[in-house]
Amino acid sequence: MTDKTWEPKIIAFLCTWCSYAGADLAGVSRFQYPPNIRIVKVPCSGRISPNLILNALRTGADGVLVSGCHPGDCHYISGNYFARRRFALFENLLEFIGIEPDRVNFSWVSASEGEQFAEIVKDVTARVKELGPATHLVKKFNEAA
Amino acid sequence: MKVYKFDKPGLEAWIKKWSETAPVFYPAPDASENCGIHPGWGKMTEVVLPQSSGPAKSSLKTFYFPQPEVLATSSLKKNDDDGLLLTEPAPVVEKQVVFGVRPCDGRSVELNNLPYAEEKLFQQNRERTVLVGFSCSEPKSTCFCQATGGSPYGIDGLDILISRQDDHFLAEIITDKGAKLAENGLIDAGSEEIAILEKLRRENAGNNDKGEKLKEKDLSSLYNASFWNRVSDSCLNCGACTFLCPTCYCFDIQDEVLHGRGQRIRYWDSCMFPLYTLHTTGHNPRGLKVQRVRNRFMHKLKNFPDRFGPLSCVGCGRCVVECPVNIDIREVMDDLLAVE
Amino acid sequence: MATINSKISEEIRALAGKLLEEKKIAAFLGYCQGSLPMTARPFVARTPEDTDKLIWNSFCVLNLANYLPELLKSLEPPRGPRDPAPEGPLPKVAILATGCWSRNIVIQIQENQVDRDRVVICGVGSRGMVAQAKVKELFDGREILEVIEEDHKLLVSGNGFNEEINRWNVVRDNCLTCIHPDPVIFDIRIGDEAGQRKNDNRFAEVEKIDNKSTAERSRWFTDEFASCIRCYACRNACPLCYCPTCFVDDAKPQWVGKSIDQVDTSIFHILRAYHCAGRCTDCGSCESVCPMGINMRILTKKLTSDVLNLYGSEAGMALDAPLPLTTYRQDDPQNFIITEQAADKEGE
Amino acid sequence: MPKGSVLVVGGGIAGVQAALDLADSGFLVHLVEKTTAIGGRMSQLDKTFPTNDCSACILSPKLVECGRHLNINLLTLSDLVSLEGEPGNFKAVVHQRPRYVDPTKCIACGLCAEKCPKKVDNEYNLGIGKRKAAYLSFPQAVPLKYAIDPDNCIWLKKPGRCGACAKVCPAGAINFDDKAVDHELEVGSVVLALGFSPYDPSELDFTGYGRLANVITTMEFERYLSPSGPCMGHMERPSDGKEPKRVAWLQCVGSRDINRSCHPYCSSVCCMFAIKQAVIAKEHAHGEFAPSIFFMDMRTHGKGFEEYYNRARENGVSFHRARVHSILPADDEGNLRLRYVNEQGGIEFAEFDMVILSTGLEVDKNTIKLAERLNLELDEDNFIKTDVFNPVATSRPGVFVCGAVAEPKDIPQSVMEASAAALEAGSILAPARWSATAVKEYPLERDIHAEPPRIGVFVCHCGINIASVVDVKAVTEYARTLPDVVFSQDNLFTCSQDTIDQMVNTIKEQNLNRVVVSSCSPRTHEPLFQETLRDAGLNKYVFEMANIRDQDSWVHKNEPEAATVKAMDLTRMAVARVRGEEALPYHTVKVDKSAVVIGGGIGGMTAALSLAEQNFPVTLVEKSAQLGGNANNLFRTWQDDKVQPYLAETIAKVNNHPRIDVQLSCEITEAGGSVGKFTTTLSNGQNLQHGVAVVAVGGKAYSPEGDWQFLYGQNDKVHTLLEIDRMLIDESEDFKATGQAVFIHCVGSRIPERPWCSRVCCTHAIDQAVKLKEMNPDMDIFMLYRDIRTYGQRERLYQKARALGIIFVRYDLDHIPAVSEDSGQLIIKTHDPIVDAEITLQPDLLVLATAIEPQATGSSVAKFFKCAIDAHGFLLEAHMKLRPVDFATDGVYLAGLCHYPKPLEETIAQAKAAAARATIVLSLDEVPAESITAQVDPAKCVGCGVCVEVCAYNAVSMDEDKNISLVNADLCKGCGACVAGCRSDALTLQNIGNEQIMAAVEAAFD
Repeated sequence: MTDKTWEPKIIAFLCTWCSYAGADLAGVSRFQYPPNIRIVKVPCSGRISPNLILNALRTGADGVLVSGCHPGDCHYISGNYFARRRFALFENLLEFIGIEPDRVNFSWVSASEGEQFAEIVKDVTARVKELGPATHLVKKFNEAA
Repeated sequence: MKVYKFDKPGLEAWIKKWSETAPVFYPAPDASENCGIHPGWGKMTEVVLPQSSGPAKSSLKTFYFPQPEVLATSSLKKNDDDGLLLTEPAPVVEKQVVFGVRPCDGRSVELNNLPYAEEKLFQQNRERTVLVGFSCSEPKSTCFCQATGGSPYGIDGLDILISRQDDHFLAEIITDKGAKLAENGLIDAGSEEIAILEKLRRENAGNNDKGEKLKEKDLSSLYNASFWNRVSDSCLNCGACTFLCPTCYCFDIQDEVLHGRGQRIRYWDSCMFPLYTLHTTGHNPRGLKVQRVRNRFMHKLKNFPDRFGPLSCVGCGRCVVECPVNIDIREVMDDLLAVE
Repeated sequence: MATINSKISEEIRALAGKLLEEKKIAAFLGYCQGSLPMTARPFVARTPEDTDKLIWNSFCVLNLANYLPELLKSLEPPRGPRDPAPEGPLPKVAILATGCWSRNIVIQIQENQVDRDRVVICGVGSRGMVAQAKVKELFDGREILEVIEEDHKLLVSGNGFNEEINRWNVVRDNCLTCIHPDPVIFDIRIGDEAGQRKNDNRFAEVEKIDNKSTAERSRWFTDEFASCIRCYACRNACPLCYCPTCFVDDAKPQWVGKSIDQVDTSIFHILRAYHCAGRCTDCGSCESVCPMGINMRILTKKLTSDVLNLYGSEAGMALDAPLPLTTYRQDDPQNFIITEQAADKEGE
Repeated sequence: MPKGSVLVVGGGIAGVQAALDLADSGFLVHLVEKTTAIGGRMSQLDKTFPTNDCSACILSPKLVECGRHLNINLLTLSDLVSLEGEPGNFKAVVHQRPRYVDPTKCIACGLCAEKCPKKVDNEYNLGIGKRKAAYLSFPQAVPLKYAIDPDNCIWLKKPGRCGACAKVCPAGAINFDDKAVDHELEVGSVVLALGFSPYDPSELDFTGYGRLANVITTMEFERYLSPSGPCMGHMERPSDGKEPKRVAWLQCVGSRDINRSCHPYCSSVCCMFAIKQAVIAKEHAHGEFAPSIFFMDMRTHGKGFEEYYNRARENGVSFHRARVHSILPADDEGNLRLRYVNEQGGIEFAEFDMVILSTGLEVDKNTIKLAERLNLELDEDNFIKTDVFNPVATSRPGVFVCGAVAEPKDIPQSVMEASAAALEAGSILAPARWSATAVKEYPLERDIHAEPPRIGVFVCHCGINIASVVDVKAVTEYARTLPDVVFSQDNLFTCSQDTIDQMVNTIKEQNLNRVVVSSCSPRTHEPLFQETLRDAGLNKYVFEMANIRDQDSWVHKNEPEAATVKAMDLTRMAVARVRGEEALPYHTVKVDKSAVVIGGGIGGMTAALSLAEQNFPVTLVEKSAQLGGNANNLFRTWQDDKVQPYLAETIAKVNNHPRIDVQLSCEITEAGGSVGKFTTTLSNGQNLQHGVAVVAVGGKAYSPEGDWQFLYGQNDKVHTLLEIDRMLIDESEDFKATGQAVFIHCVGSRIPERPWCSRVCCTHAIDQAVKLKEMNPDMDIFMLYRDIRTYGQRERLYQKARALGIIFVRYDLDHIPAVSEDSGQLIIKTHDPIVDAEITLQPDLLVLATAIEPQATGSSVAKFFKCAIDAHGFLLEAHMKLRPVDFATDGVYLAGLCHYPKPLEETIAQAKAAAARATIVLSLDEVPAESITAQVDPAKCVGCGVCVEVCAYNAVSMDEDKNISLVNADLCKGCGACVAGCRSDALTLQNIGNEQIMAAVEAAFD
């Protein structure tokens, strides 16, 4: 559907304590995954608001991944529980207005799940590639103006 | 002034031809026709003649102050040619035609021209836009153009005015810009027809009584009138009135940055918004709703006329109809006149 | 002939007059007659004399709770940032409240915008408010000059026409699907209870969109919101929007551009709706006030449906019920989490 | 003066905890670990019960902290050889074996292991799978340094033969000439945290272990489950790698067994261990999975355990009360056939794909040798012998013990004891606090507030780890073109000492005021570089890392161009992020060096004394008019130690201690503040300023009612355990005439209203029965029980009771004993499952082992200190596993029955642990607080209170007067939940604000 040279860019917000550590473990274990993600380290998945996800899309992300600790493992006790509610509603809303469900993804990855992290990145990258470049909610300057 | 006569198919054929040389905009009957850049207006593919009365949903000002309007661009990259420099965009000269404009809206361009006589972008847009008006044979109950000095047959600001007669249409060519849309082979109207038109214009001439009376009033008594509280009590502080108003012309400027490039853009602002007058110190001289509501009306009905002459209102009635809480400028005018 | 609404209007006038006369309240927040057909204007009666103007009819579409926080604040003595809190009880406000309005007042109380002790909630059962737009549509451009309301019909007249229409046929969509027409909290009751309104599918309008394909939804969304002029009437008419600075007005950080750029406008509407998640009572004010006729209410309705389905909660039903985004359960649904989807699949 | 240093032996979780507590409270710690890395048994676990926490996730931060601690001298590959001297002044000799890898040079790139040709069994994975002779025991190992195993290294066996590792090591870290060293250490006290060994079931031939491939142990299965284990977390059975569907766990293998293994004790943890594995395995399984657990008594006696057990049953784990006779091959495909006897004595068979042996815990044979060398007494089970009333004291003064080496126990109990041991070890050295420790000094910090950003970028080759994939030079060149970047440089190893020194100079010379390092992970290296910034006079928070190794070169080995582009992107994102960062204050709070202890029972008094003996003033607040709490009604411990003399002695010590102010008939009416600075108001009007608080408000006996009343309060022959104890204390003669006594267990426990096991009652009841039998050998005694839970060495008491002829009859919730009376004669009818018939008893005495409930005051005290309580009203610790005496609120600690039912010795240990944790705060002049905290913009805040609700630390509150929220920076942990929750964007997280995150995202797109 798109030319072969197109590669999506995916913004991944990872919590420091579990998912970022899981991404590190994927590295330590040399699990290979596609080079399309750009990781932004945040303290907790509970730090990520829908605003930031929309901002990533607006800025041009073809895909977004938000990943935190598994329920019960949150370093900050309950951050991921609040996040889970925010994301559940937000994801549905995005779908409702016609954003493809695979554009914005949420996962739980623990510090020991290096392989799982690599698998998720492979999976998300493949899904976003399938969708093609993001077109909705992507801000563009009107160059003619 | 040239006046041409058309039957309906003739008129439609004439209008259709315009779109061969320039985009022709017209009041979109519903959102699906929306052209996107100018909400409420569609880009004409098929000719749709306006109904007999009432202004378009959106006002004309989007063609003079489009939002966004780029004032300057720059690059944030050190090594780019325009790195860290502000560059003005090339002037936009492409012609456009707006069709189906009511005389009240046409007049709003003239009123806006008073404060913006030297505003480059406004003038640039004015230069490139041809306004084709459509007179109002049956004004709506919420129309009050005459009370503000306008007329349903007024030609102020328009380049062409089309009037519907029983079974034909008359097109008055008002300006040179308008004349450029005229072409060979059009049929001149007869003097009898022109006489009817002039009679209608005479009989429906506007006055500015209320405006003149208000000009004579003492500002401080108006300022402290007690009814302001009542009016503002129901106000929501939304900008519907100002954004629909053809004569409101306030704007704000913001820098937007994307991928290392910056744009300085101009977009509509509203004196109804608390942020409108918020100072960087945190002080807000119009921090209260009543102050903002009062300002809006005082500006339109008193301060603007004091400075430029006419009221800053063309009586289109959009704010009356669309105000979510039915604040009615006609009542406010009466309230002001009643102040002792 | 006295209609239901005229009786309620009478009752309102009598009550407001009494409360003001006895100085139990400083202001009564209600409605007065508007200047156009099918309009009622929010109105603050501050003296017993003002109360003559109070009315109640099917055109009271704007949620009065919207005014409550600011009105209460305006009645407090002026106070500088370093001044001590005023002593003694502060002036009270009485407010009319239907089902959804009362639920918004509950949220305002929960979110510290309204002091329960300072409001006298006058509950009115809602019979459903009329959508002006629906009536106008029936007359297809002919200008309506007068509308007289009877209990079950509207008598609509204009130049050369005089027609009778069934009131229920032009009631707003949100009211048609409302199951809580009676106030959930009130101090004084006005008129009769509206009673339980049955509705087989409250979320049919949401499902209609849900059932579209992704591409169709995207197209629908773009079209629906294309004519937005960013006047923010929807936001300002909302009793839940009380941030001192809305994110759209923020310059630091700049979440969105301020003009009518389609992306920025979309983000405004998405976030406006999201901010109402778990708080919106589907009062319909946003939709009713939009000068461009945009149905942004469908977005909050979608969230309302999700909050109910996922967390079993409805906004503002009780003062002690936590707002859904300020609480959680350990076993909240999480099938949208891709790692859980994988686990689910493996489990199958 | 005593020595200000302590020797901790054993680098498992207990040793690590003890070391951290001691080092944090002002002592130099020598931590001796026999393997290459600390972490111990816990690091081998996949998940931990009852929370199913990932073991590595929760353990790893502690290990890193331990490894980086300025005052912990980590000695790996080391053993304690000898210990001479006396408390306060020991001389220890520690023998350290060579690592053959220079830890100061090793960058943990793993090339040595990759190239090493020698494969050996991986003992970390319990022999499942292989590792190399050059190896790292596990990915999160601390120190993160490779080692060479001399028993298997080809070069070390025959120098000159291989040396592949030395050839590939980019850092030149391989040192085949490394030699063993003997360290002579002067220490003031010693903590032994020697851990346990899993019982080796090879000698139990009926299990088939070692012969049948699909019979494995629980520890082995744990490695199969672990994502970092040999199967990457995919459940496989050893014989054919197939996923097992029918799995059986056999309990008590090598425990509660006097016939075969000679381990009469209960290993305490295996029941929960097995249930957890069954639950987790079910989650791992694809499709149908049938776990079965074969057990004698189900011992789920800890906090949250019983509910876990109930959930497991509901979720399809089946439980069989049966001892398995033998495991035989069922076919040629590796399936297994179990032969077992059901409760009624019938023989049954069942087939399984795999059988897991719940092997018990035993003392390592090296521990026994060490105990001999150190002259420590062992008990009859070879555990290190301790004092009942000081459960961490050994027979040798100055030498303390913690963890499973003193008795089988779970992780939280070990952690509690570790802290308690740290307290004891530190307490005798209190005068020498801070005498042996090092303090770091920094130059004066430059004020960069008004300066435009001058960013320096350091890009690391990491030997060839990054440079072999990413074009580091190109990234460095590129970085120079970025806005505000005034300097960029590439380094072979940015973390090497010489580069660090050079970076300090560069920062000064180039006048940098923001720094980016593009290298490895901030999780391991950010502290090091932040330290470098401080050494160069910069604030440590104007720093960012771009992770171009772990998250780039290592994961995109085959795409060098894309990896280079990504490295540029990541660097640009870090530059964008650092540009908006500002210097943050290093928040501290000055400590009020005194404590408030709430509750005057044994827990509260122990905590108070522990603190007062270190010279910290304590106010002890007791609600009632006397000290002692529940201990006032306890007769003896299960080890036959009388409680009353000990209690009297403790009360006297408390009353006479000059630093303890006892407030009786007094309660707390208000409390505020945070760690280091609390203000508490007492009901007598007194206002206290204190740095820490210990909550030990106790529990109370459930008063029987409803189905569980059993005529209590109606028939004077019915008593509770505590009432009998009272009579025993009063030396009542009543029991001489008692012909028959019946005990009913679990009265009010383990039922839906009170789903917890009250932990102490089985032991207490059996001990009481034994005492009655001793007083009156003719008495017939029946114990009506559900599961006997005499965990650990209490099992010996159960054996003794049976030997004395006490009869045990099981009941279940479908057959609750029925108690009635006829003319004052008690009649008890109960169902005996062995004969499957109803039996009738007519006792002279009925004793009810009633549940233990939390005190209602617990929740109000918790509220004052903003601490959490659980669903049942017990106080909720910060973390079930690793922070068992802390609250999520710093500076407040808990001990005793308010936490969960527990026996006296455990309360004492927990109280000492609480005191140890409190000592860390009190020994400091000021405590650090989080620097990255949330801030409120009052102009944007509308006061809706969402932030207050979502803050897990009660750090956000409402200023009710102004109706805006306030963040207490001392309590804030910087998670940002409030920031994301705020609709008005009124809250921001400093340096991780929306603007910085948005800048980073924007920068990802050039």
